[in-house]
Amino acid sequence: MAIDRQAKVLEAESWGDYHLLRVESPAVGREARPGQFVMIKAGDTTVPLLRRPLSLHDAGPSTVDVFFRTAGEGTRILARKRPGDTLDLLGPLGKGYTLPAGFKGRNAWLVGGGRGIAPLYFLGRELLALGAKVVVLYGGRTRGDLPLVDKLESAGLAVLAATDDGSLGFHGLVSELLRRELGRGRADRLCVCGPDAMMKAVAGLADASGVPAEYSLEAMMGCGIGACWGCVHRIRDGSGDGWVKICEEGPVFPGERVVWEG
Amino acid sequence: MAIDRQAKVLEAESWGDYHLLRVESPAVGREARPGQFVMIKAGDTTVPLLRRPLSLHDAGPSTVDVFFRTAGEGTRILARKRPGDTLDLLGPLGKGYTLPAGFKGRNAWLVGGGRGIAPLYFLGRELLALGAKVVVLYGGRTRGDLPLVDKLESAGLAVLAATDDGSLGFHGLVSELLRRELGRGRADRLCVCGPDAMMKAVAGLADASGVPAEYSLEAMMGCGIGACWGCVHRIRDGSGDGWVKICEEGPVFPGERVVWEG
Amino acid sequence: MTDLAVDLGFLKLRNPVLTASGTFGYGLEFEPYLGLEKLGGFVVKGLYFEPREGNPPPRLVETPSGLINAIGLQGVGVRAFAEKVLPRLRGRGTAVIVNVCGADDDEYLRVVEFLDREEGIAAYELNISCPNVKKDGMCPALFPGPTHDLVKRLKAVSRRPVITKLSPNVTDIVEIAQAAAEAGTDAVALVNTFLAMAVDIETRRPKLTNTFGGLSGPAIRPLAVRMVYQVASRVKVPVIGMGGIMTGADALEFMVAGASAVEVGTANFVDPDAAVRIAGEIGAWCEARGIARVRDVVGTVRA
Amino acid sequence: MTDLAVDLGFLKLRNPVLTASGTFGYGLEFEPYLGLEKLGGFVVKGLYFEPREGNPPPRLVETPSGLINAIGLQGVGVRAFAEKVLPRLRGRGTAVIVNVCGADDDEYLRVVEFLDREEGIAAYELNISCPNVKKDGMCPALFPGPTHDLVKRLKAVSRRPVITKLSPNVTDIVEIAQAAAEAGTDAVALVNTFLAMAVDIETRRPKLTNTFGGLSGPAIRPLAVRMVYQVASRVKVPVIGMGGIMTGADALEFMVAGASAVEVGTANFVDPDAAVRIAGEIGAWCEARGIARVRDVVGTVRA
Ligand SMILES: Cc1cc2nc3c(=O)[nH]c(=O)nc-3n(C[C@H](O)[C@H](O)[C@H](O)COP(=O)(O)OP(=O)(O)OC[C@H]3O[C@@H](n4cnc5c(N)ncnc54)[C@H](O)[C@@H]3O)c2cc1C
Ligand SMILES: Cc1cc2nc3c(=O)[nH]c(=O)nc-3n(C[C@H](O)[C@H](O)[C@H](O)COP(=O)(O)OP(=O)(O)OC[C@H]3O[C@@H](n4cnc5c(N)ncnc54)[C@H](O)[C@@H]3O)c2cc1C
Ligand SMILES: Cc1cc2nc3c(=O)[nH]c(=O)nc-3n(C[C@H](O)[C@H](O)[C@H](O)COP(=O)(O)O)c2cc1C
Ligand SMILES: Cc1cc2nc3c(=O)[nH]c(=O)nc-3n(C[C@H](O)[C@H](O)[C@H](O)COP(=O)(O)O)c2cc1C
Ligand code: FES
Ligand code: FES
Repeated sequence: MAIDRQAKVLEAESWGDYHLLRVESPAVGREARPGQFVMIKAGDTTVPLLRRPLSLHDAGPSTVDVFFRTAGEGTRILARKRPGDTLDLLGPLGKGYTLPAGFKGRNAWLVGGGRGIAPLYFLGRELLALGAKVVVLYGGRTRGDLPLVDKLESAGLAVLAATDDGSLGFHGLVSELLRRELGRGRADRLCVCGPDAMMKAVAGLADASGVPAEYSLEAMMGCGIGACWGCVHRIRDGSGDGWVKICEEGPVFPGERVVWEG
Repeated sequence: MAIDRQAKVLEAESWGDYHLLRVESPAVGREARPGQFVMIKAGDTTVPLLRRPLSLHDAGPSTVDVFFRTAGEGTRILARKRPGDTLDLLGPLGKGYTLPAGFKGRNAWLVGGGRGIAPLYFLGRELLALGAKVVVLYGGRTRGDLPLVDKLESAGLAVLAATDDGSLGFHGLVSELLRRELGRGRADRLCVCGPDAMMKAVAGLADASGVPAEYSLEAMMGCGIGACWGCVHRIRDGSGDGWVKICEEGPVFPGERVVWEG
Repeated sequence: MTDLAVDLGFLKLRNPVLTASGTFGYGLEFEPYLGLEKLGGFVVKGLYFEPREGNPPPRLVETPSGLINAIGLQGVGVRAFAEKVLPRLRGRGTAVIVNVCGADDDEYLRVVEFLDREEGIAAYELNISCPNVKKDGMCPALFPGPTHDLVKRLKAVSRRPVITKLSPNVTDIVEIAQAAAEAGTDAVALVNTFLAMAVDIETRRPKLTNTFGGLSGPAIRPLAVRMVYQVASRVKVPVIGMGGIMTGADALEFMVAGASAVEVGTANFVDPDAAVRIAGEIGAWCEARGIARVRDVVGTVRA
Repeated sequence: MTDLAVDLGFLKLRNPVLTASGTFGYGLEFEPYLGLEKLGGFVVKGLYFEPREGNPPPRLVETPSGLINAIGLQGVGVRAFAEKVLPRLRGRGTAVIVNVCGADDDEYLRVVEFLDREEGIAAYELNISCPNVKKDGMCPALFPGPTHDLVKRLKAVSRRPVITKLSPNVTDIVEIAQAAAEAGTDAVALVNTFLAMAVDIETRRPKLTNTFGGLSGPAIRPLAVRMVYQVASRVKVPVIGMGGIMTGADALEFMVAGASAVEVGTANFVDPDAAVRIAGEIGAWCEARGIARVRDVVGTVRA
């Protein structure tokens, strides 16, 4: 865990509301694991006040990539960053997806919705390196929400796209696509990131089919380092369940530990 | 008076802490008079909250120039503006320097300290156009505070520089330079802009020598349009003296009306 | 097309957006920037009976997302207002509300009695909360008893509706609002500014000559929304909400929390046409959600 | 080299910068980012006798230059604290202050009595102001009587110095501070958070599950500085100031206004090393002005 106040922006790319930034940050990059995140300070005034959490979209020995969708002021400010600008980031934080040993030849299905694809690119490449067979189920409202299809494929990841309006790939929710695929093929593990509703639907299918799954949870985060108790989610452990800080014990949790509210 | 929310930045130049921005704004430029100012919104969050007042450094039928020194967050944000960016400005505001008819052939001495030079370039050129003989007494701590000497001269204005450390021109305060010049030559009018202490010193000399003078006053401004009563300065009028809103009746006042506090 | 009209019972407004006292001058300053008739109404600068000098500068300090002011209620007094200003405000097709001030209860009464003889005023807003006038920031609005007595006396003489404007510098805002309601106020307006201070560490002096001032702007919005919600859900008179409103969404937050109308203050300094822009944003928001009447959103928060 | 040590009478601190309760976890979370021994000290998260679940999320909302929290004082309780946490905090070369909470006066007493048997605690900070625990935000700190009684009872049993932490949600902060002083508190700390609320206009629900929360951050600094100034200039016990401190200059503003030491809260979330950075900035500022001892700036404001 490091604070890198002057990480130089190396690349900045945009597709409509979606943006990718690559920054130079050996301190963060070298320790990064898929599913972990960074806390980024947007702007240098007190508005926005708090850092913003973004998943590691990719990382190398000296670089960190983030991929995000503009939501409000913080992400708008980040979207204006250009090569040569600097970024103030803190990380890598949290615990990522488990990369089980002996996963060689097994089937890992990554399910991502919208901006939820962010951590799955990094994860997919690591799983490939472990010799896993990786399929990415990539969903969004419309084709414009799936800007990374080519990038995923050229990384050697098989992509199945789903759009609510049918403008690209399967016509319907990515969870429906998953239901269809579970009927056709075999998954040894699901790695999921996306809106709560989508993850809940996926969790239903995973439980029904008995496929082990991990979910990357979201919550409003004050600090990202376990100090504010703001980011809690209902999580089971041995003794029962309670409010657990997802920035510390998560954001990735195995399905059996997650209590889906509402 | 207009609100121009999307004034395009045409040019941006910097000399250390001093910066010049030229923006495209027919609405503001066409009505602008020397000594008037604009209120500029720096950034698009609530920090800084208020607009910042900047004098008109120059204006044309379709352009407005401002010249400023970085003081805090607002001016820092403005200093980062680049051609193609936009600026949100309100103006022209206030009453400028009087440009007396029949000033042909008379001697106008403009006295500016540091960032106080800002309005005097615009004023000097207008006075030249009226046929006046214009001398600019331009002071600062060191030569780095006098970035506009060449620009003033190439506009046909005679420049007498003064620096506290003697690194350029007269070694001493610009008010001391003025004292010397008043002994040597003849001024028909003084137009002054700078720190309070400097203006007070100049006022002393102007009164002693009986040269009519106008001063551009500064105050913390909340609105720039006479609505907040924040920008008051002690000003004389027929009935006596009181707190007058300098954004409305000023910022430029004739010496006989200004009550110098402290 | 959403109906933006709101009815305070004693006063119908074209739309829920008023401008806040002391931030909109006497209205005329804003004519180059907006049509006064497009406002729900405006509250003129606080008026004492006699003209007032106000405080020596500096009178303003900017703070994070906020503004501290210690103007000291500089103003022309009722006579000059009635002779020079009021005539120019008549027939503008918008509600003119006068913010009434007083050094003591009697001065409040004299202001109201004087203005009662004038036409072209829709209502009085009693500024019983005046954080930056007296150095210790004490005033009737801090205690239920004095609030009740002053409102009662003014209601007894006034021929016009009375809006009581509350100070947020209290332990229990509901108790004060209740006192004003029991004394017969036609509505309550909240919040006035929060007593604040800033110190210059170099000079070791307060940044305001008056030492204390009143904090306004977005910084205080979460505190103001809380108070509006508490008062609206427990006191029976209409509530006019304010405090840091910069956008239509901010205004709607106050309305959903229980405000029948809102006042826009500091935002007028940043954008002279803010109040009209905000009214437009409220309309567009309702429009997009098929809300027929803006008054239907008032107090709809489910806590 | 400026001497940064400050002496609260009952407690000597290496430098005037403490970290504020609830914003610094149990201290250990910050070890990757700063050396605890570089702090003047730190105040651990509020402790009730029993473990507490806290409120359901969302527990945080960001507002302009501010943060509203309704954590609900989730915590491990005194036993787990004494067994698992405290041993790891001993011998860190910094003052460990425990923020004591209670659902009623008796629970406060039980916490103190329990912790009195443990070593490695420098002082207790009584969190008698707890804006987001009870829905109506009511607690002893809002009234002088209950404040006086609670402090008196705790001083009677405690073997350690007691710092009383005040709520800003009151009409007259001086009156409350005075009550704590008369009851024998060794110091007062102010301010805790301001009772606040934010509403989601789309869902028509409060943004916090708890409806209300406490506002912290730079937005409240001008209100906190005002209160620290009022209390320090009128009450005889040392004042620990806080509220929106992000930089050394902010901390010095509180000290010039009368605070003998400061606590840094929300800033710890933005920069995990903020407190140490701020201590450094205070030192550099004094250094550059030839100030020999930082304690010489305390209360030097001339109003
Ligand atoms: C562990 C984690 C990883 C994330 N990874 C990504 C990612 O890779 N790509 C991406 O596009 N988004 C990601 N998000 C969501 C992202 O943090 C928010 O969209 C962002 O903080 C919004 O900030 P804003 O200022 O642009 O919008 P705001 O105006 O602040 O808020 C817009 C919306 O975003 C939510 N939000 C604001 N601040 C936070 C915060 N600190 N934590 C969580 N939600 C917040 C608000 O509740 C609101 O609903 C992640 C969130 C978490 C918790
Ligand atoms: C009529 C007028 C014309 C001006 N023209 C120029 C100019 O042409 N060039 C130039 O460099 N400066 C000019 N100034 C000063 C300029 O407005 C301030 O330097 C600027 O507002 C500082 O803002 P900031 O956010 O950078 O600094 P801040 O951090 O806000 O403050 C730094 C210093 O500037 C002062 N200041 C901040 N806001 C204002 C404000 N709204 N009005 C006045 N002072 C303020 C503060 O009191 C503080 O001392 C002018 C001021 C006035 C009143
Ligand atoms: C410069 C200034 C002057 C004010 N003068 C008055 C006044 O005369 N009477 C009054 O009742 N409120 C006055 N107020 C308070 C505002 O009317 C309003 O209650 C407060 O600013 C909160 O709203 P805002 O955050 O939108 O500004 C003043 C506020 C400011 C900033
Ligand atoms: C997330 C959070 C949790 C807090 N928990 C406590 C607490 O347990 N006990 C307490 O006395 N104050 C608590 N506070 C208040 C802070 O200690 C501090 O008084 C307040 O935040 C003002 O300081 P700041 O603006 O620097 O944050 C908490 C504040 C925050 C933001
Ligand atoms: S974000 Fe602060 S504890 Fe998780
Ligand atoms: S700046 Fe507001 S009245 Fe002059």
